[in-house]
Amino acid sequence: MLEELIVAGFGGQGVLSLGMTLAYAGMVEEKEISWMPSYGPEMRGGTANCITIISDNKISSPIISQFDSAIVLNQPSMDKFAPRVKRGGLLLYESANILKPSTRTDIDIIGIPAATEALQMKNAKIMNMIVLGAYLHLKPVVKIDSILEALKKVLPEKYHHLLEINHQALMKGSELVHELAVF
Amino acid sequence: MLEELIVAGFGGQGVLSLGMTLAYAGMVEEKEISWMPSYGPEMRGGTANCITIISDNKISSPIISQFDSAIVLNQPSMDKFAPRVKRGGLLLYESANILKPSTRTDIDIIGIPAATEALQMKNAKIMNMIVLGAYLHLKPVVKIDSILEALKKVLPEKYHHLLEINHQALMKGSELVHELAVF
Amino acid sequence: MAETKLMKGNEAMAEAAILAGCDAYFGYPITPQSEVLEYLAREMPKHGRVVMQAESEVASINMVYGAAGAGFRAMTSSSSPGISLMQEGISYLAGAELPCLIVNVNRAGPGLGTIQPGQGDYFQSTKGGGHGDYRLIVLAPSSVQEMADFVYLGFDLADKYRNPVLMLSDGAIGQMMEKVTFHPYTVPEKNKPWATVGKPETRERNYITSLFIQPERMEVHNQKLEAKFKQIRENEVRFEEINTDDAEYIFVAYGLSARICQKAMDLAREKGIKVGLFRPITLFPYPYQRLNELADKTKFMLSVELNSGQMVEDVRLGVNGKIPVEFFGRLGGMLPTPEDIVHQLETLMQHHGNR
Amino acid sequence: MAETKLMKGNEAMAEAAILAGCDAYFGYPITPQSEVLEYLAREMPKHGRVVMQAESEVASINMVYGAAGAGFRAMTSSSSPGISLMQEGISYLAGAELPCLIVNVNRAGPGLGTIQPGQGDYFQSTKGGGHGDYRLIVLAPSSVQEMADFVYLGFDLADKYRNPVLMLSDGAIGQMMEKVTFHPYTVPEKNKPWATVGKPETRERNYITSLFIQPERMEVHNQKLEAKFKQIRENEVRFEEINTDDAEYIFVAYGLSARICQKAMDLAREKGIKVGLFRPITLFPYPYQRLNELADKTKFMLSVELNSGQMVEDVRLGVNGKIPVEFFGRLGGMLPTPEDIVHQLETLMQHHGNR
Amino acid sequence: METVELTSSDVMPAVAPACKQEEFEMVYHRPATMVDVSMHYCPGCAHSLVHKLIMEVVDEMGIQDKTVGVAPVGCSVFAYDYMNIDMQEAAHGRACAVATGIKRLMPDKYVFTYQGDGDLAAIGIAETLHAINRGENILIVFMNNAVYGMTSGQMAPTTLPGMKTTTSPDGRDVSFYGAPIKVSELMSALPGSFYVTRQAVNHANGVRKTKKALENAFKYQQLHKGTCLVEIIGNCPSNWKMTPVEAAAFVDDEMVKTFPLGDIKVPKAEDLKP
Amino acid sequence: METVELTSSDVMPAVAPACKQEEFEMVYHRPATMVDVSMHYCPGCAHSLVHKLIMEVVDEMGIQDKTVGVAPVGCSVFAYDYMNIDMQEAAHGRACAVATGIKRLMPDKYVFTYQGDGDLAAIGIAETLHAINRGENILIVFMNNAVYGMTSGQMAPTTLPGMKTTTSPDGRDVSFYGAPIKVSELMSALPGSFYVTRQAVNHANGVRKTKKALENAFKYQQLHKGTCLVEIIGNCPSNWKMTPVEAAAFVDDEMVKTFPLGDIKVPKAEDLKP
Amino acid sequence: MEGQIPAAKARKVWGKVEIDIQKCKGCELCTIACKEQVLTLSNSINIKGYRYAIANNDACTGCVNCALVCPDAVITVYRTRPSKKPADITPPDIREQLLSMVAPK
Amino acid sequence: MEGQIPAAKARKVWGKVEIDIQKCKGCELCTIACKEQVLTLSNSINIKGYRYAIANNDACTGCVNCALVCPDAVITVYRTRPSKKPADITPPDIREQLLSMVAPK
Ligand SMILES: Cc1ncc(C[n+]2csc(CCOP(=O)(O)OP(=O)(O)O)c2C)c(N)n1
Ligand SMILES: Cc1ncc(C[n+]2csc(CCOP(=O)(O)OP(=O)(O)O)c2C)c(N)n1
Ligand code: SF4
Ligand code: SF4
Ligand code: SF4
Ligand code: SF4
Ligand code: SF4
Ligand code: SF4
Ligand SMILES: [Mg+2]
Ligand SMILES: [Mg+2]
Repeated sequence: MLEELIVAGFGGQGVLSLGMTLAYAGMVEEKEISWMPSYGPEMRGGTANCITIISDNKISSPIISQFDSAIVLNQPSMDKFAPRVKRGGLLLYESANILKPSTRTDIDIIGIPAATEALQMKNAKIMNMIVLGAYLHLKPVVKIDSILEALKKVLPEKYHHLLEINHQALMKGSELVHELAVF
Repeated sequence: MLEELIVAGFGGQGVLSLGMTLAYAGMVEEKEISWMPSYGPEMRGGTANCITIISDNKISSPIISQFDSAIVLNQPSMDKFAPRVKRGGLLLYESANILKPSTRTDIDIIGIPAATEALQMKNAKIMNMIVLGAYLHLKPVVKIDSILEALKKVLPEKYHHLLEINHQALMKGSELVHELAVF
Repeated sequence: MAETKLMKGNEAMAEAAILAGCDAYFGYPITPQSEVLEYLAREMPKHGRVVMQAESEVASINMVYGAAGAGFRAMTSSSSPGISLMQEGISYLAGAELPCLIVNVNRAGPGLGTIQPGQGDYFQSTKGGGHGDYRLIVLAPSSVQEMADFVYLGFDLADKYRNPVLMLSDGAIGQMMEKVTFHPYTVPEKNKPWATVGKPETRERNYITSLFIQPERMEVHNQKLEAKFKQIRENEVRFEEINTDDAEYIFVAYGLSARICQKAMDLAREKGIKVGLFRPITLFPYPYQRLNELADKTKFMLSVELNSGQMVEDVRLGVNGKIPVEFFGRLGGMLPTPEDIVHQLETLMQHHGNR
Repeated sequence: MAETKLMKGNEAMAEAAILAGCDAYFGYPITPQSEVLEYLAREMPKHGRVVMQAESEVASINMVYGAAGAGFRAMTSSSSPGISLMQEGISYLAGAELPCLIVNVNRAGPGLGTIQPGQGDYFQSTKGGGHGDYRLIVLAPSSVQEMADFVYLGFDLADKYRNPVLMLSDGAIGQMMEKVTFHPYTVPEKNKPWATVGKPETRERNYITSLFIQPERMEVHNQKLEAKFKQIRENEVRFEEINTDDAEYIFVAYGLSARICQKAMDLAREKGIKVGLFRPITLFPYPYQRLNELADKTKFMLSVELNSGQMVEDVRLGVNGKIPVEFFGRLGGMLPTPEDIVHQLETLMQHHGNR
Repeated sequence: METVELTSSDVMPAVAPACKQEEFEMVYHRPATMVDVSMHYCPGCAHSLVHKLIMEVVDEMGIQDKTVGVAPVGCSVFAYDYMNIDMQEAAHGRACAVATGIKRLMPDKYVFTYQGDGDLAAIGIAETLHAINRGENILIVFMNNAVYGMTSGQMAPTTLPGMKTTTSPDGRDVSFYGAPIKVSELMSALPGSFYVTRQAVNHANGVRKTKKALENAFKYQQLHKGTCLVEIIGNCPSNWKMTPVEAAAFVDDEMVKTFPLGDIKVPKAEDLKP
Repeated sequence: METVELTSSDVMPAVAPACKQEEFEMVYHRPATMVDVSMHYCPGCAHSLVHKLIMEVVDEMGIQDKTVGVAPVGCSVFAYDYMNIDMQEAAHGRACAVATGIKRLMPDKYVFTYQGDGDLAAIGIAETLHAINRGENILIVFMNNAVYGMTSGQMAPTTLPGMKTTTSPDGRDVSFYGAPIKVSELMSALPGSFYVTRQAVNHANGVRKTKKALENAFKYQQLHKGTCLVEIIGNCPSNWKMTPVEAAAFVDDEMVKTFPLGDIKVPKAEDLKP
Repeated sequence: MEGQIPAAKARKVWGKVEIDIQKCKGCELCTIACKEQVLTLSNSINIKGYRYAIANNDACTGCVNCALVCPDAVITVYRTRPSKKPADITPPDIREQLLSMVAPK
Repeated sequence: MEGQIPAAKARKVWGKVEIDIQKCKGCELCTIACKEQVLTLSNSINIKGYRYAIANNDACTGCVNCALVCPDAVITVYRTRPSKKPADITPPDIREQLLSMVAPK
């Protein structure tokens, strides 16, 4: 198994932590992983992204330009990364923030209203977890349980009460795509 | 003609200007010249020296380790440079400052009491010119007139009254070796 | 067994510094390595170690000098412009034979440039960016694991040879997260009789200096240094080879570009091209000898760098005219894709025909 | 006709700066080149030019940056440790494409070292002591005359390519007196439309920068620089050859060591040894091509340097394995005698047999 | 949350339906010497504001063609993207040396540096102090936000005692790092300084005063009598981890305790004669 | 002029023919921690004198084994050849950073830097100012001779107005180079400084006071309360182009006008409690 | 005030502001600078993802405080003589947005 | 005073100085520091080429001023009780040198 994923959006949308959570979960499952953020505060106000690679084998380059999957959370990221999804790959996007999705037909393009759902769950911050849930439904590269275990490890004790809402968010994401019944 | 000369002594003895005056005179005579001082204030209180090369042809290395002639004005310089005079070369020294001249027999070793003479001329500073006079008597690589012309060029106008005593000093040096009747 | 963690390269390096018994870290913020200072600012005090944000890189490197001269394991890290500012200090450290670890998380220059990863500081690192004859031992990690491992190695080599060690990383290796295992390491006993810790009656005074005003003494000192560098050249060459056994072509690359080349190699091999990867781990001492041997059974080598062609000179010096040595690079923080590299390889294969 | 004077190399350089229309000199004292600042402190004000003792070499180079960025001919000079301190600034100047003249009167290092002449800064000068991909045009004078001549040349090349020029001299060339003639030179009209002198309505604003935060733009900038360096490599190679026509052996040496080699050559020729002297005048661009040609009719080359073997790498890169390239050097401010060099040559002749 | 799609020229109009545009007089507009692009600064960042003020002064004095600015390394590293004047980008901390190089060669131009607290007071304190001691006829605009903005919130020489930053996670420990440096007070002791003042821009009135200070400082350059240092208490909402509004309050509540506002050194009447 | 030949152990004896040596009590002798070699300094140079004073204090306090000195680049670059203690040679201007590195790792050692005015106040002002601002528990011995001695007499930041040097051939022009920097006054404004004093060594009494100041400064290190800065007005007969005796007079007549002697900042009684 | 947008009061000088909303970053510094509470943030976001300032120009006095403190220089201020000032110059859609905030449905 | 070296006066403490003449650099700082005019420079030079300090210990009070100001730390000072102090402790050759200076032949 080798999954090369890019996650991209505005700085505040939890882009980096989405990728990182996935990476941690990969580690829980003893897979090889690499997580490479775009970095630099000079980018402030701009977009942020991270490349997450999960593999059964040693990972060579942590930086790649073609992706198996892309998760994009704003329009500039859609415009930038949609063309870089490999033929047959997956392009998952947040539909409240992106009005013009890619028109490619050789990849799977799926939009979910994660932001709207998050607002309804009264926690805008968990938008990224809803998206992650959706992604994992479509590409089960790690188990949801591994995500939860990863979160438990990563979050300091005092934030463990947030595990539950994160769990709900993941499930919500899963549901959303399930409803879309793409697969 | 190629004359490779080292002049060495204490910092205050006019070592550098002796060599430099000679170099200027060489220039007056349109010879090729190079003048290379030991440098660096870190040497303060120590010895100073300069290599002066006068030649009819272009000069290759300005730094050499064997000399046609050496003029040494203190004991440490005698000890350091006497061994570096080429066989058959000249070693001229100031005898009031150097009590232990070299014992080499394959070179000409000549001591003159220039310091004492300078005191008698009531100008300790012209010691170096006495030595230069002596040197030029022994090795007439440039004419005394050229030295005087050089001094005229180099000394600022307001010091031109010193030309006379310098002239006297040069002549005195010449006399001193003449009296020694080595040649 | 040592625990495996998911960490950024910069943080792994910082954690390793603690485990390696680094007594003191002095640094100044600069992207893409500010995490090191930040991590250590949190963690070092817990271990009773010294961590200090200096007023500049010039101050940092001179604080390292002071601490190293007093016999402590000291380090600093920075990125390209900051490392340039340290050049005088580095030359002093080398001249005074002080062991220490300096990390350059290379970004792309010249000047202010960009904060994206680069390898434009290869020459500066390996040939001496500072004045005079000296060499740094230069280690080039290409993974988060090596970011950690080379801290131990770096301190050990520094102490062994009384010489500064430079770890030449880059923005990507510093910023990326990978799994890292901190292997057990025993901090060696302090044994630096030359250190300036206050002169007891029982020994002569110690002094740390790079000043030898008399050229005769300076030359003796230089020769002593050269003898040391010779020893280092003989004993400390490190490199990694992948698929060089049957290789007709060899990628030569270090650090991040070696990672990309590895992928390129995989792609090329899928196409049936017999290409191998030679990854120098020590950039000084450079594995000239091994490259020279490999040249005997290789058609050409391709040096892949994130600069305008620096290490390629060393590859050529190693190969010494036996086979062509080609160069492929991207600049300014841009990275070649594995596909680009394969394409370049194929073009060159065409060009060099069936040599 | 221009007057011939007897001058120190440092002073000849300073005088030439005035004649070359140098608008501003910023410097900080350091042996063996403090005469430059001292000379100019006396003379520049008479010509209405700016001369200023800065608080440090870091300040000097950045003052040069400011003045050069405003379109003026600006220069600084220093010696080894001071030049190390300028490395960040130099990288910025190169990155921002600012023309200026920097003079290094090389002393022997590393560290504080000694004030005696050396060539240990060859790598720093030619491969880039600062960070990132840039090159300085490097001129190596070997006489007082060239100390003067290369100031004009340096400013002209700097302006032509919008690139800093480094003159790499040494303590001996700087301190020695020789005859020097100041050839007539017409200061070119100021024509620097990119200079920051205040934006009139008639043009877009100018800004001087080396910052290109987006790697895409940075790479374009880097490529622009590389294209320039390529042009320089093609057009500006300078060297001197003496007796290479019939030479079986060639000394390769620059600056002071070339002078000593010349004497050695004379001595060896007296003994009937057919040896020639190849003196690179531009150290960047380096005369690789010519060395490669010469290698075809030479048995071996001997690179003679006042360091532990730096330029020899460039000689090897030029020769590319065709013939052996040997090295002979003295360190720490010590100089080889012509006799030493001849002796070394003879030993190597023995060793390489009748190849 | 609703998403709107807008083109970049969109303006929230102020047009009154029953009143013609012409009948309104424009009383405030962005200065013409500002480049009309969106700045990269975080929301509420004082850098952008001070850029605007400098450009207002340049506009009003009509000296665009005589002004050369020196940008620092810091969040304001791109200042030249926003100010429509000739500018140079200096290495981190070296703006005053660069400005010296410019001004000494063009004594009649208006030269200013724009520097953050890390830039000016940490790595660049030597160049700053010496330029001021020499009395370089330049204006130093000193943006003090008590933190390294650009590199994401490390401690600066001006970080307040106890203030948390990424490199002082438990708050600045004065016994370890010393007290914040009061740059303006320190520099005003140098005879080369001519006019030294500290202002803040967190309220409209402060903005007015700051602009006046900048205007004074620009004008004083004509006198060739020394260095003007205008310290401006800025902010860094992102790294202070506050909203811009909270940050404005923090300036009032905390920053001014360590860095009291007001003139520190003002020219005497006779100093103002050319 | 008569030339004598002497061996290096020769001493001008003070033995009284009619009085046995033992009956005399030795009341002054070179400190034991001074290396018994001839120093490279010019005749009358104050550097040698101050080396001696530091060693006297180290001797008397019995702290040779707890003292680490940092030598500068300047005429006193070889200080470690003369002081029989552990020492480090710092790069030009960086002594305070080096000392910080030493002291932070060995807080209980006595650490001092020894720096000239070019070293401390020109190239090294940043490291000096920041070390003092942090209140590093070190002693800075600041040898102010108003000139760059080692490099042969260039202008220093402390060169007096109008004073001729090789780089100010017409005398220091204050309108061009600014006024001499009063380092001690400036640094005493930093809260990190604990004890700041300026002394001179051109007379026996000044020597006594200077030694006392050095002694205080060494002792204060035990308190861990900040930096001690002892500025000493030295001399440079060679580059002042004076005899040592004339130089001593120049200190009285000229130097002290710009650099008045005396304590600038002294600890209060309560500060002296550990 | 609840449930109502501040209405135009009688005064000597009337003002209005124009906001370059694409460059607004929603920092709210103008909203606190305005003593007349003319300004508030939109519910919508602009292309950069920020909520932006919107104005109830009815209450604007043209004092320019908001423009002075606006870091991004996106506010332009106009003034007119009172006789010329209509009772309400706020466009209907903005008015609606404003109302929706003070009195959410 | 001319033509005479200061003679020993009666006082409570007598001193004498010992000078390491090879390290003396003839700076004369001791000579001006000594109020008793004990010290002066030799006519001879030492191995470094400097005239060196010589003492007429008859007049020395052992005040140590000379030693304090001696940059090169070449002066050692001794004291004794007056009863122990002989009339003249200056060695004859030095005395001769000193005399030759104050009253040259
Ligand atoms: C030599 C060097 N060191 C470090 C950096 C990294 N750096 C960039 S800006 C900065 C500090 C910025 O802080 P400040 O000057 O206060 O400006 P602010 O961003 O707060 O406005 C640093 C350390 C650099 N670019 N160059
Ligand atoms: C980086 C660097 N720049 C310059 C020098 C040359 N240099 C040596 S000492 C010195 C100044 C000495 O003056 P000061 O510190 O006042 O000491 P002094 O000799 O007067 O005691 C200088 C400029 C150097 N060694 N290193
Ligand atoms: S990081 Fe701070 S200083 Fe930088 S732009 Fe953001 S708010 Fe302004
Ligand atoms: S040059 Fe000056 S400071 Fe240096 S040793 Fe001589 S007198 Fe002392
Ligand atoms: S101009 Fe004054 S009243 Fe009008 S919106 Fe701005 S701050 Fe409010
Ligand atoms: S102050 Fe300016 S940027 Fe901030 S919310 Fe108001 S209009 Fe928008
Ligand atoms: S001890 Fe006093 S009296 Fe004796 S020689 Fe010295 S200064 Fe003169
Ligand atoms: S003070 Fe010392 S060095 Fe100077 S003359 Fe007297 S004894 Fe000699
Ligand atoms: Mg800041
Ligand atoms: Mg000095």
